Amino acid sequence: MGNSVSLYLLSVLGLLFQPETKEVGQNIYVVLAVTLIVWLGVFFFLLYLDRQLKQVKDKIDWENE
Amino acid sequence: MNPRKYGLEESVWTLLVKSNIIFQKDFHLEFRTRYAINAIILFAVISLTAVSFSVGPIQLEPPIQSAMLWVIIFFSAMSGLSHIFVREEEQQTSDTLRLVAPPTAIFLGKWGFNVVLLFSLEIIIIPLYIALLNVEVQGMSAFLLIIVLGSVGLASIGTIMAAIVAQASTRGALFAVLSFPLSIPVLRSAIQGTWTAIQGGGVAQCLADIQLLFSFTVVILTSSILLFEFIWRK
Amino acid sequence: MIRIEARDLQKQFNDRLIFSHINFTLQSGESLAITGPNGSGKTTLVRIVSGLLSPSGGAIVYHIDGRTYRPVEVYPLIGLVGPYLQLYLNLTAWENLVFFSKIRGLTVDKSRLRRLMAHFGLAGRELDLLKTFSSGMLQRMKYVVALIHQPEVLLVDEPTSNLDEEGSETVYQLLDEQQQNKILIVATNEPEEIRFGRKRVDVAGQE
Amino acid sequence: MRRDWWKWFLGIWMTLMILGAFLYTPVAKGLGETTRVLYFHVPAAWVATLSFLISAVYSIRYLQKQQIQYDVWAASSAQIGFIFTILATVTGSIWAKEIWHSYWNWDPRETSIFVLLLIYAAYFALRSAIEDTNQKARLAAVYSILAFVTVPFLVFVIPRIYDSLHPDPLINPEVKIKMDPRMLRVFLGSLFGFTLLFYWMLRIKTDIEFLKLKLTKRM
Repeated sequence: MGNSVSLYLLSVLGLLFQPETKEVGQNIYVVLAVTLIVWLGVFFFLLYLDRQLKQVKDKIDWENE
Repeated sequence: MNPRKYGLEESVWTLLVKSNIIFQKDFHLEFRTRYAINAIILFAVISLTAVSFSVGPIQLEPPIQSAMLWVIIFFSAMSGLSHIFVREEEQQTSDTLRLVAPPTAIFLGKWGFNVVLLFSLEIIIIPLYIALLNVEVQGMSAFLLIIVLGSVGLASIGTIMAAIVAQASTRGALFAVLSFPLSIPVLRSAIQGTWTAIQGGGVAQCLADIQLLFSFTVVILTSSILLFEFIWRK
Repeated sequence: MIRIEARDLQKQFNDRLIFSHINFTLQSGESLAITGPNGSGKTTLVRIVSGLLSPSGGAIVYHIDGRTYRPVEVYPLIGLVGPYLQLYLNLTAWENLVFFSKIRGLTVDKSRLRRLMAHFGLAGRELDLLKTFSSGMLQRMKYVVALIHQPEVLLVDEPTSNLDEEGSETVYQLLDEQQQNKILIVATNEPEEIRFGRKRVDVAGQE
Repeated sequence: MRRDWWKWFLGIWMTLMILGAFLYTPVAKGLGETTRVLYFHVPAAWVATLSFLISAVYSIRYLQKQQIQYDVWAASSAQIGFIFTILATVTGSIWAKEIWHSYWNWDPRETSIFVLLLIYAAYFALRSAIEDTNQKARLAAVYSILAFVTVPFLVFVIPRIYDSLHPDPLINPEVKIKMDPRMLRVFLGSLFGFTLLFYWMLRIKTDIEFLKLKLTKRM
């Protein structure tokens, strides 16, 4: 489920990211794109950690019973 | 068998008396071994000569002179202030002490020792500093007041950090690493105050720094007294 | 009347369980022998009872005239002799005794201190630095220091370590006196010392 | 999926904040495009201070109750706080390069965040110097509280005495925010997002630590 959402978001970004005319305006989108990528990277990494943690937690609880 | 007979109730007065006894014991021990006093004074003299040697004939500006003085005092303190607690742990006398005296008395006694240690350092190093770096102190009264307040502040932080470091296994530079961040407010105000005092500022001009130094020391001392028991009791 | 009560004492260092489920009660006039092989936690238990170390689980409580205290609150009642307790080697014997008397809030009773030192065969060595003492003499000195304030509770970890025949004799006599109307706790493996404990606690067997 | 709704909400929320920061908000006078750093640098510094406060609070609770889980919370909060302190310091110095053309000139606000960095470094140096977990927890707790007691002297007192280069047109000393409403909306949103992110990272860290404790059955 998570992966499809991120794909969708990235594609929207792609549309947005048309070659701009003005030199200066274009820079801000670069920064925006970088920031978004960093954020999405962090976000999905945390989700990945969260899921792994859940598996380990269930495994331990299962073993401790 | 009422508890009072056993001295179970500690009044503030008995605490002060006991901290004085501990202070005398440590002073006596130090007088015999002179380990801490040697470390601290030698370090100060070495760093001062290194500074004046490298500066050579150039006349330093007051802000640099002031910063130089406090750098020397701080790092000399770091070489000697931890000894008071580390020695007790290394010679296994700390448990004996735990059994005979209440923590607050121990902290106050050791704090007193460190304050006197720093003062004895300054008595030697400040005249040398004024001579070697050819410092003309116009506002002498403010200068001395700030030296005293700054030293008491450093001694307070140094004592509580020494108690922590004594419990850690790997000591080495840990004492300076722990003490430096907490000493920054003291160092910053002391340097600023000393600088104004050197340029002729009276107590009024350095009031902001004096107030900060004083209130910082009071805050650190009270929290140290409250927290020391948690460090001292295993 | 003093009563020491250990309730389900447990001690653990990081993941190593030293001992658990230790229970005993001791009243004035009773004595306890703590036995167990080397490194089984005898010393740890002694340190917990004396308040030098806090237990990981359970509690150690002192009942005095109906009121309860933690060990750290009753340190003036406790005397401890142990290999891990050193005296101030750079001070003379007398300076040590003066310090320990004063810090305990006692007046420096010269004659009594001198008698105590003589009793433990240290007569005439009052003004010598402790670092010049042999290990046997240091052990005797520890007894002198532990007895300055006539402790209600005397804990001894390996009573006769480093002591010669004559020294051990003095110590056994002291242990006898202590258990008449006060509390004595001895941690040892020596068979003839275990007899000093009417009650027994074996630290190893507490799994 | 039900339990984790707030995580997905955070994901979308922060994405909106980032978009808002770059597309929606105007620029402050004199700072030009660099104002946009505000929405990330200040929340990072806020989280750094917040985590320090949480660490100190749990340290106090550990000293009172002597239960290991409080130490776990204190240490984990400090660890996450350390990351954000580094972030705040770096973003701050990049911003300083842009505006005052120097990465570091010991402006009082820079000094304060840097001291926080030193305190965290000392805190972890202390923790690694002690083996016994109880002793480590106890001494680390004491240091964290003492450090916390000195923070007011660092953060509030020192910047006030000396003139500060820090751009105060947005947040002046009385912390009255004179910002354009749109900027304010995105700033507060980002602040909330960062705090939620901090909480999430903290939860993951503490869950891991508690599992480790459970493995060694010391809980």
